[in-house]
Amino acid sequence: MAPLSSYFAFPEWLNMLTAFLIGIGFGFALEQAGFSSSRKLAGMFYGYDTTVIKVFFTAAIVALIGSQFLSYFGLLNLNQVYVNEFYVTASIVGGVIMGAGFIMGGFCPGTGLCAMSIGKIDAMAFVAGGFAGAFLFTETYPLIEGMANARYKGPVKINESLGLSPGLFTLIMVAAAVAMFWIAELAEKKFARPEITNDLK
Amino acid sequence: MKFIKQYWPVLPLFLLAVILVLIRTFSQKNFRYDAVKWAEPSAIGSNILTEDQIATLSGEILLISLGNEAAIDRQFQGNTMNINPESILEKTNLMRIRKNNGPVILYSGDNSVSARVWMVLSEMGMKNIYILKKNPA
Amino acid sequence: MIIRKEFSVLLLLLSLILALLPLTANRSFTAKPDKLLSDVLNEDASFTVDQVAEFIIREDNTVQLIDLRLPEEFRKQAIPGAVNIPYPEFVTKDPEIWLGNKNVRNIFYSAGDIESDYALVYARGLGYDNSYVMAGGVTEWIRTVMETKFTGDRITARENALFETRRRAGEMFTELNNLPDSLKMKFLESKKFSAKKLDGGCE
Amino acid sequence: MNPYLAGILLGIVLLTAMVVSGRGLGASGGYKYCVVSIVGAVDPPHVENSEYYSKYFENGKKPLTNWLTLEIFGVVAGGLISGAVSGRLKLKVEKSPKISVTRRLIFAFLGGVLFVYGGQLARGCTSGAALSGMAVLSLAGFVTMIAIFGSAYVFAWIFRKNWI
Repeated sequence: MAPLSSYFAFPEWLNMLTAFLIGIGFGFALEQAGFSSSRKLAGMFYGYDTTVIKVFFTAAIVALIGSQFLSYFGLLNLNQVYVNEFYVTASIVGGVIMGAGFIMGGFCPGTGLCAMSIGKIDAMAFVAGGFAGAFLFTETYPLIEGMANARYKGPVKINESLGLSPGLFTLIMVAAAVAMFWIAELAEKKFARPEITNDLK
Repeated sequence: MKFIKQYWPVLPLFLLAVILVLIRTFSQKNFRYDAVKWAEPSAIGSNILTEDQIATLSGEILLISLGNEAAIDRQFQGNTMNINPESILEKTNLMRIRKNNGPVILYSGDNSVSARVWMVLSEMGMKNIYILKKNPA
Repeated sequence: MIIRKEFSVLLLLLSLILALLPLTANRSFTAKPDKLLSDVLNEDASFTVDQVAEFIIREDNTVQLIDLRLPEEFRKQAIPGAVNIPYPEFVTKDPEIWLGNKNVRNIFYSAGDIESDYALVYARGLGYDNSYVMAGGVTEWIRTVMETKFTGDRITARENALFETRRRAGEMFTELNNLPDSLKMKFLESKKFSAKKLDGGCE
Repeated sequence: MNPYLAGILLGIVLLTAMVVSGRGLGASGGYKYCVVSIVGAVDPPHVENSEYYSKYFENGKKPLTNWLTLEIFGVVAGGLISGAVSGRLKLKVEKSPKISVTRRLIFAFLGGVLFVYGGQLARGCTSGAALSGMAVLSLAGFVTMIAIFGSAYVFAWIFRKNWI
């Protein structure tokens, strides 16, 4: 049955409409999680607010568990769901650059848009920077093309490369996340900064 | 008890998931999970028998003639049934096939019908089903 | 109100179920068994070799012939316009690559019957209702299209048209299979499917 | 909102994207499509001569009517709705009291440049690669996630003053 867009051969306009609606849901969920505040996001790296870890892993796990159940019930064809392609060098180098961007800007591209929409001026600067970054990337792409395409591994799944069944890997990941939630709550107590967190409420 | 008291909101959701999974896994009326696995004998050809190979099978053999031709070899030792291919999924027929303790052999005047019926039954999770291949005339 | 401990226990329990399941990304049949059975036993699911011969000489592009035999057999004798997907490969991969285009009718054939019939049920079970078989396979094709000669002297217009179709389809078949190996390979390769690229990520 | 509840909501949105469109969420790609279409409108010859730009226009494609572009427009709308519902609509610069507004804005801008640049290099940012990738068990998603959060923890020491 699903993915619906390929099963029912969605016309272009319907694809665009669903993209917009999914975007609304995405923006709504991010804003409700409190991700429209850069100090809340940055709190994760100093331990005083670990909302990011909680929301991020909860979301990934809910989607992961949900998609696997749907696949087992024959409602979702996982072969037709996109799996990110693995370019080893680009993933690591890109990830490190993003890490620096995260701590400097205090947003990620999705949360930046969200914060901009509720009137955060620093988020507007971040989004403007994002456009500049995208422009810089398209202009410098010929220079970094070699690195961007180096060590291509294809759409590898982590459980396959470890030789585990998807269900077993999910269990391990959930166990790790549960431990992380627990540590996160301890950290929030240990590194508490009431002067900041009270400000954010 | 204390555990149940604390975690009661979790239990209904968990039980619902367990029940749905059990229904999906053991449903007799529907196709089973993983089409590739159930089609595998057809890919390696292990589901096809010639007349000579029948003698080597062990267990209670059930030979099903699909269609009206009484084309069953008189010398055949074992149970035989004549089922119209359209009605093979009727409850009584399915029960008979599932209960048979040994190989079930499909035979039709035309290999085509047995092959199609084989794939349907196999995807419903029935193992030990074979096609008797008609020798070319 | 969701509290960490309860939520953690729920996630752990649910993923425990998943860990016990034999999960693969493979699909399951989506059709209802009795509907599928009556569909595939229906005459409409089969084309005769003469109908297929018609499609070939008309170069009908709403029809895709799929040859389920092994590559060696396909290279030796292929029906014009067919693509080769060996049956064992057909049932172990996601058929979306081959059958994803809903605007064409896919007609399976094999050496005799059997494999094409499996493929018909398999494809229809997964929801590709645009799947059919060529009854009798290559054996029937050769027997009917290639080898039947008209004998006798009374001939109706309909018979005449039928024999004309067979003759022309037969000529195309002979022409293709008499090509030098390299040229023939080139022709057959040009009709191969390339894996559909999924859309996604941030590129 | 309770973070776990918000996480479930976000997870359901992600699952919906997988079920409806067969893909995960993304954000940095949307920035690029916007930029590409602006450049395409402003300087068409440049686009034609560049191998990288031209692939977004081949076969009459329009980068503005792309799944990711529409999705990020939706994100802005969704954030606005949520902000209005929760009464958080307010123009302000959020920063640590220890730094000036200018410094915060400069850092935000630089952060944006780096984030989207890295995101395009890694073919996905926190949403496109890390979140969506982890939900489909993609190895690339896990590696990117570790690289982002790992390096951010290291850099956090350097930029300590900006936040606390």
